[in-house]
Amino acid sequence: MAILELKNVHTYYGNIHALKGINLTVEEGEVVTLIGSNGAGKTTTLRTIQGLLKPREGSIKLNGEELTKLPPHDVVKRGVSQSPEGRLVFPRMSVKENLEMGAFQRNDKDGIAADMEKVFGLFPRMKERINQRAGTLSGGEQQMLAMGRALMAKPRVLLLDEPSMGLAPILVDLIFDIIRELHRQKTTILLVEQNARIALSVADRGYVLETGEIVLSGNAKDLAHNPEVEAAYLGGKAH
Amino acid sequence: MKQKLLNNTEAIAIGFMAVLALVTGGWNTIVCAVIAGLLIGLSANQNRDGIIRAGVLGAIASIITAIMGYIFNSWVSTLPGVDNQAPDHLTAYPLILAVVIGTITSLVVAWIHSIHEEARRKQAFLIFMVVCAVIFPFFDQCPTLAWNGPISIANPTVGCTTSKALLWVNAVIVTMIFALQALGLNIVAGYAGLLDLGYVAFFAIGAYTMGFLNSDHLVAQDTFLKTQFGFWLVVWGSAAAAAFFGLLLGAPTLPLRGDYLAIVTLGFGEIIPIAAKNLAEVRIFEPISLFINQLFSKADAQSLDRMQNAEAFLKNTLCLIGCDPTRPFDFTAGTKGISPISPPVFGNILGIPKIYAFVNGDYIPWYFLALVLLAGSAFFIFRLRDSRVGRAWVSMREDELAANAMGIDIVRTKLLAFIIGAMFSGFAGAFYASYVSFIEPGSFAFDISVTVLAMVILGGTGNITGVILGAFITRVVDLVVLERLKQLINGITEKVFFSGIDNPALVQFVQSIADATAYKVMLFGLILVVMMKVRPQGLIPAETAAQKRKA
Amino acid sequence: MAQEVLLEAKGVTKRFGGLTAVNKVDFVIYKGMIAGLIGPNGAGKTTFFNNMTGLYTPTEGDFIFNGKPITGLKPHIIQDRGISRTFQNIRLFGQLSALENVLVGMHTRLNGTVFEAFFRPKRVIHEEKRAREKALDLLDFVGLGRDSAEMAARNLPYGFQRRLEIARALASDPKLLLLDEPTAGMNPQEKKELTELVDHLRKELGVTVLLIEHDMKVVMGISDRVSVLDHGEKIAEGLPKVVQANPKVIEAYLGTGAAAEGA
Amino acid sequence: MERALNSPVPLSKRFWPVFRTIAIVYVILLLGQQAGLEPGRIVREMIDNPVIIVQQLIVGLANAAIITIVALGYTMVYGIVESINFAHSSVFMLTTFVALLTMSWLVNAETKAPLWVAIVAFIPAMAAGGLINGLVERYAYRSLRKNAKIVGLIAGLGMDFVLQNIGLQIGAFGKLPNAYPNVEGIKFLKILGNQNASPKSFPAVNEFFSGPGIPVNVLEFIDPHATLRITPADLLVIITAVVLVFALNWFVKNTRSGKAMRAVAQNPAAASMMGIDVDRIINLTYVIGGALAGAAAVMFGVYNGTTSSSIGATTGLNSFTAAVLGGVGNIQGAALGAVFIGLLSSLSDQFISSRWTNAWVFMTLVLVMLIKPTGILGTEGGEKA
Repeated sequence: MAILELKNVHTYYGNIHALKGINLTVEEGEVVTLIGSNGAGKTTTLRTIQGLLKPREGSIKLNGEELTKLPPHDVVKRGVSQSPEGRLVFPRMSVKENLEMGAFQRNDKDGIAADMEKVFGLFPRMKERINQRAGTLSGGEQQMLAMGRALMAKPRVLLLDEPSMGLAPILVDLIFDIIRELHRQKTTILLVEQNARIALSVADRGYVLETGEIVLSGNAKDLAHNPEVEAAYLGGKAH
Repeated sequence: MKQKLLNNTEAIAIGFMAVLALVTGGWNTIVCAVIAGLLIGLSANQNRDGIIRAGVLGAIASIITAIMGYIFNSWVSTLPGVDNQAPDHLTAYPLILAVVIGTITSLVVAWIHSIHEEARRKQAFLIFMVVCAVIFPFFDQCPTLAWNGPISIANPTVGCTTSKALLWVNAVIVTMIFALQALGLNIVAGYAGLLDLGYVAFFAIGAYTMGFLNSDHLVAQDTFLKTQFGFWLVVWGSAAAAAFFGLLLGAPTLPLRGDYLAIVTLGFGEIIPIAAKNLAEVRIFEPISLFINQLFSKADAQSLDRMQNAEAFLKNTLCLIGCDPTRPFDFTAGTKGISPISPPVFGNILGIPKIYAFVNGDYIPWYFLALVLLAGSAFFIFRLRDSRVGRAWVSMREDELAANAMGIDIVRTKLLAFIIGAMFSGFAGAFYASYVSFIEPGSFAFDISVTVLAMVILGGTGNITGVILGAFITRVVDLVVLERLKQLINGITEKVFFSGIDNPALVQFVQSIADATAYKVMLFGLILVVMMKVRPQGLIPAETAAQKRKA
Repeated sequence: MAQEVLLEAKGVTKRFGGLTAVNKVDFVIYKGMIAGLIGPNGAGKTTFFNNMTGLYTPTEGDFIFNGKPITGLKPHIIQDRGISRTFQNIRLFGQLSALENVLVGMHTRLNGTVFEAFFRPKRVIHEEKRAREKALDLLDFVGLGRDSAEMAARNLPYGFQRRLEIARALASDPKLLLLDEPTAGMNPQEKKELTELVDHLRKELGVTVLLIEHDMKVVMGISDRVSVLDHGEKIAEGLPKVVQANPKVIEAYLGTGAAAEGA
Repeated sequence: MERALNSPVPLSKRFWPVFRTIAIVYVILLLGQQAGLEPGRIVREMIDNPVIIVQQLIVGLANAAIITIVALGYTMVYGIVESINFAHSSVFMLTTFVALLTMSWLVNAETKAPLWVAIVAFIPAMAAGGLINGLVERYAYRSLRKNAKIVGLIAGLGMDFVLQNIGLQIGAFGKLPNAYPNVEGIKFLKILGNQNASPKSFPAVNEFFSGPGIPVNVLEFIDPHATLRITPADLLVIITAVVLVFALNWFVKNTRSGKAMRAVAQNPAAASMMGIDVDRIINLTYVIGGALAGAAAVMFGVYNGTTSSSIGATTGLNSFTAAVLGGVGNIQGAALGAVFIGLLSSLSDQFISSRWTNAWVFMTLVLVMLIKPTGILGTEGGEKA
């Protein structure tokens, strides 16, 4: 059974129909990517899963449990956490405090400490800057912090929103190496990216989103060679 | 389609007006019936059946109102402490008239409402309103006070100058003054979206300008201006003074964020009464020479009273105001206030003989003057809203950044709104000062700012009709309903519950807890909160007005 | 196409704290062209726009419009000089009618003062009348139709709101029209229609257009020249076809990881 | 800088700001005389009475202590929702009545009270403040947070008036004991007095634990002929303020809820993604702000001896000015601003003109907003990174 399942999800911003019936599934231990150009509805999908936006129709299930009606903090408690678009770290809190905030819904002190060590293992640079204010970190470091912070919730599904945005290529490679490492550790990830090639290179499966609808889906390797994906981005041929 | 027995507006109209008739009674029953008829007419369907139905409903509402009026006459007015307004409290005239006039009103309004062509409908409605406004004071006042027999009109002016606490005309005049202020605040808060919490300051400035220049206060001062300037001249001066202070306060603070502006204006509103209190003894010297003088030449004379040294000061410093050491200049007369302030006079200037002078207490001329002022202002503001300037204001409220990008100079446009808003408040203040003939710092407390804000918000921010309606509702509740409720509750408790109890302290306690007028501030506060939660756009929102207006 | 320069950006740089959002961008727009500015999310396109229209002041560099520097001027003055814009996330005046929105756009081209608003002299009546007619024409032009003129802007459908924003920006007869992602959130059919509208603008009104777009399909069809921003820097410029084939551009859009695991 | 060379600023433009500043200062001096701003006299009086300056500094610090605690309520709420809680000053006013009732109930003598009574009074006053502010947030503000800011401001203003009216009517309960001789036992009802709006007296705190009272002037322990006066009330107020500022600072820095508050203040969306219940944290902030107002109410009562339904406005304006002066959202800033305002008020009362003190505070507010709207310790755009 899929750990995360979206069925016919419709979300609106005011009168704008942003998601027009999204269906997708994420299996345990899988990395699934959601790609598409700007404004296609990728971030909206993640915000809807997290409970920040309420879908008007459809259902979102985590391990069979309905998430649709839950407020965001309960969704986090059930095991969905995210590294948001634009990082959104707490600029005037230290790295350590940021990580602690990620574990806000947990009460197991030992578990938290162990997980923090684990995060430091993944991002040694975070350990070096443990007492530095997050606002003074570089873009790449903030991205690492945002991911580490999301991992601190010990999520059953990790949502990553545009981890490559605004980063130099070398940092993008670094971040995606870490995603591969997480994949090896059997972390379930739903990855939203506009950088399609690199996203498909780490993912097991992928969905292509266009104006609020899923237009293509399938094995990541197949999608990577699908000319339609390229067309969706570069306008090679008219739709 | 099944029609509901009553729609919401109708139910509210009948219910509210019935209660109002019950607590005010007498000739007020007619006013209640007319308002009920008006609302019923407005909510009727726009066809023949609608008119008939409105007529029937109007008749029913009027009869209910009349019954309530009868209950008032026969029972409420006999309660101890209730203001027995009508000497003829048991006569049937007002009640019969209420039924007839209320029914006619609902029929006429429903008919006007059913006119299809919009321009003509508006015209007809305007005419109807003008007729009502013109008839109203005669109807309300003379019969109420001079009812000495079946034909009171035969002697119409007798008793018209009698002052009674609950006169509708007085209430309506005060309402119009507040409506004028509310219209001004509507420009600032409704159009331009600037939350001004010290709006009373400009009202006070206008009033004090009038008090200063149009009373014996100035004559008594040590200046060469030994004259009263007259209402018609000073009213412009008041507006100009208020506008000037608007500029003075607005220029530095308008670039601030909205909530900071709210605090600054709030502070300004608090300062003005303090200034009014303390500007009774003004003495100003040129500061730099004064400083040098004080610091060096008087070091030895520190034990001496400053007054004794005044002459010495004058030798070395340049005196600007209040030079006579025994008579400092008096701007505001401090806490004792300025009185009497002269009413408007026609003629008596430039050799023209005095044609007519207003008399305080003779309400009808004041009523029409206020009506003209209010109507003129509403007309002016309506045109303003519909112009380039008005559009700039509203666009700024809707999206400041986009408005800026569309070529609107934000600071200038805000300042303009602030100044014009202040100007209207100044006008209102000038009229108020002349009308009540007495001003003191206590009349310009913070709660006036909030009352006016409540009017704007209740009626509908950004909508002229709505704002005037809001002003009427809040003031009628304040001046008529609460006052009546207090009397009523006291009367009932005294008659029904306390008649056998000999415990004056308990009666006093219950009376001060149940004193409806003491909850005025809470009522306005609740209006603000509830409106924000339930209907932030007000009773008549601006949008429907924008949609109704045709190019 | 070698004609008069309308706008020139010289080494424009904008830094926010440590972050360089726009880095030494040089840019030229000639009269009468449709210039496209593209780039992935967060590349600094909108920041560049905001610098040009006075919402931000560039940290370094200058904008020269019509031969005069406009760097650091207030937005309303820049609009008055002839640069008008739309916004990425529609910023209409929701409570005003569509017609009034366009009239606000005309603000700098009208002269009515407070006193004239009251007394309404003939001149102002004429001015208003002409302005209203022109506004209605503009609404027609962008395809809104006269029926929607009296509707409150926020009650218009999404596509109409986009069009209304363009009409509002056109109201001041700008020499240069900046469109910030005019097709965002539209379906392919709507996108196609809007693209046609932009083409019309140039042909019928002779406006120079600078178009920010994310969607390459839209830009490629109508632009005379396309510039590509990535990480705040201009990485490519030229004819659409050429730019489209530029490996740097493909990399910016599709990503770098392609080589690593693609095979 | 290059631009300055390219297009030289005309000479008149360069001198305009200087000229404007001189003109403003001159006008302030000119008009300020009427409000007591006579530099020569002030300097002379200060030179003549150095002891009074020190005495006024002590008074100023005690005032600053009260202002600080009220200002904290403004500044914390502002920090988290970026909106002024207009009802705060009225919450403070209402809690002064709670403090008054508690203290009067605990002591038999209506005129004097030992110190522990004042300390005990903190508990109900703070609880009441927290409760009222929490309820106001929950039922008046919460659903409006998504609307335009002005909507929340107006609702706050409305709540302020509702609470003020309640404060005004509280006085009426003083009439109840007269009505029923058998409620005579409930002494504190009498304390409320007979007239709704008149000031109500607090018992004077002048002894420790009902034992032998310490002298009204603490300094007399050291020097029996001391000319300066420091009263136990001064000490209590200042010490309480210092303790509360440090306690709050610790709370915000180190506790789970405190950190959540900071997180919400810095980025509510991200905080919500971290599993923080943003609504609950905002409510908590209001509750703490209200509790602080309650603490300030006890301090105010002990220090000033009376309260009435009208004290909210002045204290509110002073405190808000202090919060803005220090930089809204900043705990230390609020304290710093309060010290400035407190000293300004007490020195103005003594040397400028007590009738115009409020006007001078207001002038300060306007000047601060003109010169540095972000306040002394505030940072530009620091709220959202």
